[in-house]
Amino acid sequence: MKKFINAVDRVLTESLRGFGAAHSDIVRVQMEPTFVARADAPVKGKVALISGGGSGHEPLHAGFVGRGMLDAACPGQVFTSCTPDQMAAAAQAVDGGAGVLFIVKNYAGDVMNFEMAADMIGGDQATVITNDDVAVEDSTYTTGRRGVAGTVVVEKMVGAAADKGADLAACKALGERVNKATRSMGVALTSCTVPAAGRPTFQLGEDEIEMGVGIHGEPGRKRVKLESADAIANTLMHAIETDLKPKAGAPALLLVNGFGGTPLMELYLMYDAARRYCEGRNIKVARSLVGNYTTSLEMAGCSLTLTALDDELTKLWDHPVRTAALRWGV
Amino acid sequence: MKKFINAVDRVLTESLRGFGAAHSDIVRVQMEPTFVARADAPVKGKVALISGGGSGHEPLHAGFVGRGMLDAACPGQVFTSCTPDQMAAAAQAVDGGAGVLFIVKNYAGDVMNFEMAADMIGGDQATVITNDDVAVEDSTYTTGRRGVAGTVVVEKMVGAAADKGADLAACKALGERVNKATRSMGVALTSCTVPAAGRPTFQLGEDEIEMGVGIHGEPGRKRVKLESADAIANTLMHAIETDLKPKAGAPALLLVNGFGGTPLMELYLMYDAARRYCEGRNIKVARSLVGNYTTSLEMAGCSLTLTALDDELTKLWDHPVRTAALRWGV
Amino acid sequence: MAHELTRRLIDAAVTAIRDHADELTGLDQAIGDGDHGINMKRGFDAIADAPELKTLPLGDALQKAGMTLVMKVGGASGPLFGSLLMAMGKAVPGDPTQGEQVQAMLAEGIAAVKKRGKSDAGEKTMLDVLVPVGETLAGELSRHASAKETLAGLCRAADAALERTRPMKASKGRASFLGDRSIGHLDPGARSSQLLIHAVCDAVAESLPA
Amino acid sequence: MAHELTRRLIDAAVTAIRDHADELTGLDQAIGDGDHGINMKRGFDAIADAPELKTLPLGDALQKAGMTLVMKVGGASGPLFGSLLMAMGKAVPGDPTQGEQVQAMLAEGIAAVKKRGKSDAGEKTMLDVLVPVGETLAGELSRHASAKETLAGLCRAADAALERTRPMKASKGRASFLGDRSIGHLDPGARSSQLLIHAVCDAVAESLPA
Ligand SMILES: Nc1ncnc2c1ncn2[C@@H]1O[C@H](COP(=O)(O)OP(=O)(O)O)[C@@H](O)[C@H]1O
Ligand SMILES: Nc1ncnc2c1ncn2[C@@H]1O[C@H](COP(=O)(O)OP(=O)(O)O)[C@@H](O)[C@H]1O
Ligand SMILES: [Mg+2]
Ligand SMILES: [Mg+2]
Ligand SMILES: [Mg+2]
Ligand SMILES: [Mg+2]
Repeated sequence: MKKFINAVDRVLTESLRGFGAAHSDIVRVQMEPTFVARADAPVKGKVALISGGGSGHEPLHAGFVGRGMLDAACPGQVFTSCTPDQMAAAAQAVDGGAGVLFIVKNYAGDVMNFEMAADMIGGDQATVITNDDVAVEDSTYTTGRRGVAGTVVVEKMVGAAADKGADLAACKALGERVNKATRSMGVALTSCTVPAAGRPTFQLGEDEIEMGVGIHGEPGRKRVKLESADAIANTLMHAIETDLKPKAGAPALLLVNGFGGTPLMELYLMYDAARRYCEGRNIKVARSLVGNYTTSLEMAGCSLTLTALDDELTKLWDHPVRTAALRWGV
Repeated sequence: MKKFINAVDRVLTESLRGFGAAHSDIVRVQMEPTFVARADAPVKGKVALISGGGSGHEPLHAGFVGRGMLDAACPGQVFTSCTPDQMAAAAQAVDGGAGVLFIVKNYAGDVMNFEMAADMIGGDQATVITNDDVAVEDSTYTTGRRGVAGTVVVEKMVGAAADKGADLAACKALGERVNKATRSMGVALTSCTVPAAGRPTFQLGEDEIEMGVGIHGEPGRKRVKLESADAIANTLMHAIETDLKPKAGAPALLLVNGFGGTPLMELYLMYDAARRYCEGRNIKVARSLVGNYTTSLEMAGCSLTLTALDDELTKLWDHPVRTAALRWGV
Repeated sequence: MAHELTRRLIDAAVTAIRDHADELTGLDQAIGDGDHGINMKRGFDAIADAPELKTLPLGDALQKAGMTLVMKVGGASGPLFGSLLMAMGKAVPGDPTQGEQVQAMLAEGIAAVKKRGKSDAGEKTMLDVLVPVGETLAGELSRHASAKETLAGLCRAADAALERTRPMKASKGRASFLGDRSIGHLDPGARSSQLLIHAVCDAVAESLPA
Repeated sequence: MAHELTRRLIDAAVTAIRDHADELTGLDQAIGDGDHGINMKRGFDAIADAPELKTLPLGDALQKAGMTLVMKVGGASGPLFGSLLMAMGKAVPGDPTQGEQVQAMLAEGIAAVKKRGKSDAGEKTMLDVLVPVGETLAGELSRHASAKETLAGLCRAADAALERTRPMKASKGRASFLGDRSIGHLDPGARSSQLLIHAVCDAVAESLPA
């Protein structure tokens, strides 16, 4: 394992300390219990948005703390959801009197820890669970679908609504609506290595890719031979489209999310491929985002996300945002 | 080689087409001769800034085209400087009547091609050559130092000056001043693979790193055993400091630049290490930038850059910028 | 004043997890996200780092240990093993001395895991070890087996139950995302449960009058 | 109307570069950025794709081929090989028929490379093949060697000169960043120059009266 680290058990704290120092105009980093909050929190009268989960997905979530998005993020250990005390402490720090909305990716661990936090906190609070990954079959008898890069879209749009003064119930309803309008699927070209594990999470042959991979290097739908970018984009987009069933000609947001180890050059090439797919299927790409937003450490690969837009969602997407990783309009 | 590509000879055009579509609010992409220009170019009465060079360093340079930075970027083939016809066409497209400033990284190929372009163009034009890489010994008898991530700082500050109305001579003088105030050095943990070559540019053992690597995977000062993040940061910062000789207590900009394959988590950890070095040496980190800005495809590793600031440079750094990859204040 | 049984049990559990952390992570790499051993070790290291636990009656120690896991582990295993221990501790305010007390404790613990995990036996999780072990304990008690026999029976039950997770298809936890590809691998949480059962049984066996 | 010599020379040069592109890239991976073969191939592919070149007198064809390299190659080799061919073409308006004309062409080409590259022989570049080959040509002409002998001499000179780049330390181009670590490797541009010399000499030899 070759990484920039001093000691595996200090990776998270040192990295967060660096993050806090580099973005002291936007965030404050609190340790033990650990969370990242808006520098100007609590914002009086605004619904406070809190997300969290395992680390290793940077910039998710700490990179999305700031005006127009999250009020706090709780980083757990690498690929391990945060603990209830972190969430409770964050909630206390950023609650501006209008209640707290937790945005949680659908993993057994994340959900359970947020539930325990909710039990501890009391007060006005609600939860939105994201589950946009179409690689996994949905069923009420299982854990259901994973929450992946679509979570960024939920955080952005609900963040905008909260910034504009929506109340807790409206924020929760909007979060669920955006989540329902959003589907993703990913593919890995290489594995990633959890620092404390010291060896790659999985092994792929020189000509193999993992179709439908999760954001922790979890195996996906199937392992297949490497194909052309167009063929890969078509597979992902087809799965997304089949599930989302967007209205013909309706506008959509297309997000090409890098997993960390894939160069921007290839991400834009995948965007080009996905966009051509959309054009062929009468899906109008009205908004776009290309880059590393929900990563899996240094994994090579990417996910595609499509959100069906309407006027309200488009305006929320365009609303000013000022965070470490996403910034426009301010 | 596992990459998202359709055909090696279409990587560049497909990627650029994607880039142009994803950022159509900011840029226009022109093909054959290929360049990326501000969507609102030419800006009348403003000095036009043009940079360019080999591709594979994204977001450099196309990601820095937009208000407050570049007017145009000329992407060459991967790791191969662009050709004079591209530069000439770009100059013609973005010249707003106040002259054209070329910002060129110091490589034999880049310099020669820009010289040929200058011969072709005529008119008001000047060139700034960046050479911030302290890994390479400087000498008038050699090609001299390479231009690396410090180029971003030059483009940002000169872009701000041009945006504020500085004339061609002032922009050139400023560019040279910023370049002189800027030093960088990098380290690679893995190699990168040029798509058309199909195999890694170099090989590193499981416990080896390349100290002083260039941004094309060129070998650097020496190959050493993997060390702790602190030890690596100290080596890089020491070389930079020794060369730059910043005034005690004076403010500086600290840029931690990822080469493409290193997770953000590790980049912030390196930032933390570099910052602690600065604190120990009485260098005041007044501005910071952490992320992938001058990459080498999927190479794992990073470079550190220090720019000695004064009030003028700090203001230019803070000046609004709106490009695909760097955005604040607008 | 150190509580001898508490101390023995904590030491045995901590040692079992530390010694097998790498293996647990390996199992989780196959059908999860490769952190189970790291998670459990972080939690049990924190327990080891709290010497005051060893001075408490078992019930209180279990509650505190469970809370420590909840606060230090995160992931799925933090709330689940944490709930298990907290519920067991709550069920026995002092020190359990009778088999029936232990059985009641375990039943409460298992119920808490099911509730927290919205899961049950048969879903390829830690419950697939805990539930059969609980049933075995009930069986041994009802046939009035000796303490020694009972402990041996629990270990055998845990071993067999662990092995039975291999052919299962996961329907809860991270492995469920794999669908059929979860088949053919041991469940990491089942393995850590089996390790803990062994550790506990061995520690209790050692404290039995010879 | 195809110019026979032009056609032969273009075909030979294109084939030489295409056949060795991978090797040239490999040499550039060792002390550069691993694109020299890709660059040269892109340039000579573009020359091959311009059939009108083959219909021109050699001087005009060289000028246009040089301009094609400048516009298609980029990097260091684009301007350098481009300048070489453009200057050679300019030096001979029609078709060279005499050794002295060829020598003058080559001298102009080399001068253009030196000027464009701000470099000279001894810096571990293409000039370390071109300059000795130019000197050998002068020598063969002054001792009135036969055309066949001269061509063979040029090839031997190119081979020896290429080999001499191995122990050199680079002071120009990308390899100069390596300092002492550039020692022990052939220079990629020297190798492509030597390949082109061979290709040209072979093509001319074939066109000689038997
Ligand atoms: N809903 C659940 N009910 C019971 N046990 C579960 C559940 N979800 C996960 N587990 C157990 O947790 C184990 C994984 O723990 P761990 O790897 O530490 O957490 P995570 O899955 O969050 O990375 C699984 O092997 C399984 O035994
Ligand atoms: N200043 C120079 N003068 C002469 N030849 C040079 C000079 N710089 C580079 N070269 C030649 O160019 C070759 C490298 O070409 P290439 O790899 O295509 O370009 P780049 O170095 O820009 O990637 C070197 O091997 C060397 O022979
Ligand atoms: Mg986990
Ligand atoms: Mg090159
Ligand atoms: Mg796990
Ligand atoms: Mg090269």
